[in-house]
Amino acid sequence: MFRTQEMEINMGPQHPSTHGVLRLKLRLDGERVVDSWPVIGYLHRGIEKLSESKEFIKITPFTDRMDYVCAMSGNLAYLGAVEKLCGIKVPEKAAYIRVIMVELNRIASHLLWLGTHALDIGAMSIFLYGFREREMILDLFEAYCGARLTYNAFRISGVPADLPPGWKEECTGFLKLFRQRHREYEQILTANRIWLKRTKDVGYMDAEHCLALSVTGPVLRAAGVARDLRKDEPYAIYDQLDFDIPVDDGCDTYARYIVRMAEMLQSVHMVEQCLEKMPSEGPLMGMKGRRMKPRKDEEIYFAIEGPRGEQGVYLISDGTDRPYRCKFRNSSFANLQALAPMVQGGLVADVVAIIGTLDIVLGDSDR
Amino acid sequence: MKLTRFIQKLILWELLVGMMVVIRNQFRPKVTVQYPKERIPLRPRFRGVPRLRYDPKTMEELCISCLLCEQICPDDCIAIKWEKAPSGKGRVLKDFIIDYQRCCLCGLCVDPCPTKPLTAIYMSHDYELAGSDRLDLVAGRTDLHEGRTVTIYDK
Amino acid sequence: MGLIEGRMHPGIVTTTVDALFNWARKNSLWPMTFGLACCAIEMMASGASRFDFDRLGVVFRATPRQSDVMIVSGTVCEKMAPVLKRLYDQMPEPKWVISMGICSTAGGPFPTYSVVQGVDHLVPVDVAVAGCPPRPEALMHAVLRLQDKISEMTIARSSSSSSLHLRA
Amino acid sequence: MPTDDTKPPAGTPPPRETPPPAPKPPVKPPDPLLAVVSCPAPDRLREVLPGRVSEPHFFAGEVTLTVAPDHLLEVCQFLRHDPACSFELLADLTGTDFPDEEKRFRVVYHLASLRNGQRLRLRTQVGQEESLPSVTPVWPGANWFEREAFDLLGIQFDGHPRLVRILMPDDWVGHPLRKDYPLPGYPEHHLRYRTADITRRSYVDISWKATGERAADIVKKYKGNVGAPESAPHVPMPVDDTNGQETGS
Repeated sequence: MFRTQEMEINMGPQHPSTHGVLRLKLRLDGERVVDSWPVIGYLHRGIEKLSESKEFIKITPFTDRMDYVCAMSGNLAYLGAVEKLCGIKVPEKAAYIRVIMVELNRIASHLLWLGTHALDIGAMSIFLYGFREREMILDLFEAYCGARLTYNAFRISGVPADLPPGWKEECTGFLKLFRQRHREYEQILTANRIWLKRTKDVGYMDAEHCLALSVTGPVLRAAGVARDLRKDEPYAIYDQLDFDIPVDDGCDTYARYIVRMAEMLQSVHMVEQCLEKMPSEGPLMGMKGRRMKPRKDEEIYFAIEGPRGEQGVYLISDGTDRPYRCKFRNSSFANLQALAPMVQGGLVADVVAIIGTLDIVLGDSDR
Repeated sequence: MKLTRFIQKLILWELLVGMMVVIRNQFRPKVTVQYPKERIPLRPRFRGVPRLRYDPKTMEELCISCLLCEQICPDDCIAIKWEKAPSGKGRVLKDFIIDYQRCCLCGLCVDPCPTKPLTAIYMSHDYELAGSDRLDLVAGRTDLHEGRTVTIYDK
Repeated sequence: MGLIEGRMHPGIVTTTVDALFNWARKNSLWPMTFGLACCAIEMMASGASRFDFDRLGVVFRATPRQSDVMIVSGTVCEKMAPVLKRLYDQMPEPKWVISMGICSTAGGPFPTYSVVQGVDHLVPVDVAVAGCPPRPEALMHAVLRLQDKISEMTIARSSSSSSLHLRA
Repeated sequence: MPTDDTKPPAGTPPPRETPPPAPKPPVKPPDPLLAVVSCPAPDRLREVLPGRVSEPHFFAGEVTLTVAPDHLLEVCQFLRHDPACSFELLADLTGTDFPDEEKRFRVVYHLASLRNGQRLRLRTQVGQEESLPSVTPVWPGANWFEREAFDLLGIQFDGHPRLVRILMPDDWVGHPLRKDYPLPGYPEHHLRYRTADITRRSYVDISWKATGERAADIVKKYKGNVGAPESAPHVPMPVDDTNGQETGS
């Protein structure tokens, strides 16, 4: 009767809904996606090669620029690896400050995800609201470390400065406000029938496939696996905090939305605890001087739970103050592998929702 | 229970709730900053581009040409030229150039600066950095002390 | 290029038309959403609630065919360079380029094998902004500066071969 | 497969029959970084597949096993499916270039077990002309990691579904992460656009020629020499020839 022909279309690398310079080749049969082929590397800046020629202390600014939506956790992962390699202890107060910053940045990152994801699906107002609250967090960061996006807020063995006066009160005020606003986001989206239609059963991927494809983070947790490095391999002071791991077994875009929304509240809870428990006095840096001598020919892998999943750093030392090899295992790179199986068989309009739900940052995946 | 849910579904309850949120936000104080007219007050620790400063009392050069900032700069954007002081002790700063085209505003150069209590190099609050050419963004010693000349709009 | 550009000698007609054209052009600068890296997040922030870019007549368009200005925000890599050039070529004249951030201005902190050391090797840059990333106000400042530059444009014939000429 | 609780179920790690091998006599004072950690994987491997892997190396609480490329796939299959090891997640796969060694590339596999809460690093050496078996049959997620190792280091993986470049353009020459590849790259390898010479401080160096003036003035004088937009050579737009070549996965 009717002859149909498969069509190939090309999304990106400059496309308003690809969240960066992701290029996606799709083979379509009508509106169904038959096959897809993500092409990345449009933001490959050679940070790993560059790091090999820099001293350990100089690499921190580059870690800001990989996962630029959550630069604090990039800093923490890298510095944690260096501290593990050299056996440096971080003072307790500095660890608290680090956790406060990372958790606040996780909220900011999830807010940006919420805004852009909802904007892609068609909810405009949540984008404006999410960015309004995100700006408050950025103000807090600006007050602490002086930058809005690329913080370079930590140093090896500690943090460079104490919280400025009045910061705690401002932060507490923000957290109180954020709980209210979080309820508003839920009122707009969670039961909204358009949102449900666009997200339910879209981008299905169960736990077995997630693990096989090295997918971590909220995508894995939305498939029912309570994998969170903050609980499983506690670093910094996470073992002293009381928090839950939000898990959902929907395995779809909606479940990931539920998980990330719950994670924001958990982060608020964690920051509140940190502000309460943080020692008021104490050293901020664990070591003096800048020269460090790691043991020769040793390798280290240190991973933290970033907002997108396991964020690891693999270092090989050659006994000098520069790494011989510095590899960043970033969660977006691994999570992007799940994109092709997720979009396969779905509608082309859902591709946008799936890109959003993976919460990819291309700087993170391309390095 | 089932009836309430049916009615809720019929009258588009959750859309109404969402719309209420939007209406409520109409009456919240505005967050938009009318930029050229009003400016956001910067926090004291804000990191704009790095600049040099004189000793506020004697108005002499604070920088002692120790080259620590040049060494720690991850982008190699600082270049310092110095000479031996005529007295034979210490150094005299001849020129100091920061290439704002390369500077990533990380603030690492301020950490090791040995002049205390005021560091010779500091992160200024300058953020309006547009130049009509990329070469406008190279700052010499004069620029570093006095600030680059930038048109400030306040219409 | 329009029909009347570069046809008349400078005079009273051209100055009046210039004033009209430049007023219209500078108050509806539609940039293309060309977010590449970190600066793109700040560009989004300047379009969002706190720094409402629409106040300056800057409305982000998702296609090069409808946009006047390209804000290159982020690191331009060798793999991205042909795409950038193609998108620039697709934009209608007159067009301008704002290079936001040091990565696109000069390669920034990445002097590596895969980074184009400055987008001015690919497209002519009108305003270059330093900062990594620049604050949203800095981007707005760059737009205001570009508006200044536009207000000095003329349609009159000039001595140079280029018909669209900047008197400044 | 994965269960809801990440804590190991009671009795899942088998009781260890032999104590862990004694570490090398520690230098004094004993370094806490070299402490021996408990990990069932080396013992299980010694039991079931004797002679395939080296003695474990401990550093900072991490366990490293070295395996020859011939036994790699066998060991990986075992580690993935053995209930006492059960490394479901391939967290990372990467290579490093050691140009002075006989077998040039060192490839590491970072494995993680959710069930047992363990981590393990597998290490193997491979020469420039040799190839490694791909572990994509064991962990399909190794696909992109192996493509990345191939792209940046030039390591060949046998049995990979589609070993093509992932980060660099398809027509790129050379493997940038090798130690003999210069950081700014080879000018002739920048195929699409030859940008101005990538040298550090090019503008700063110029401005040394006259000190004391404003840098902008200095730069303006030398503007013609430094690849300013006017003087940049016009390069024709190349055709996007990658379009349509690599469809299908």
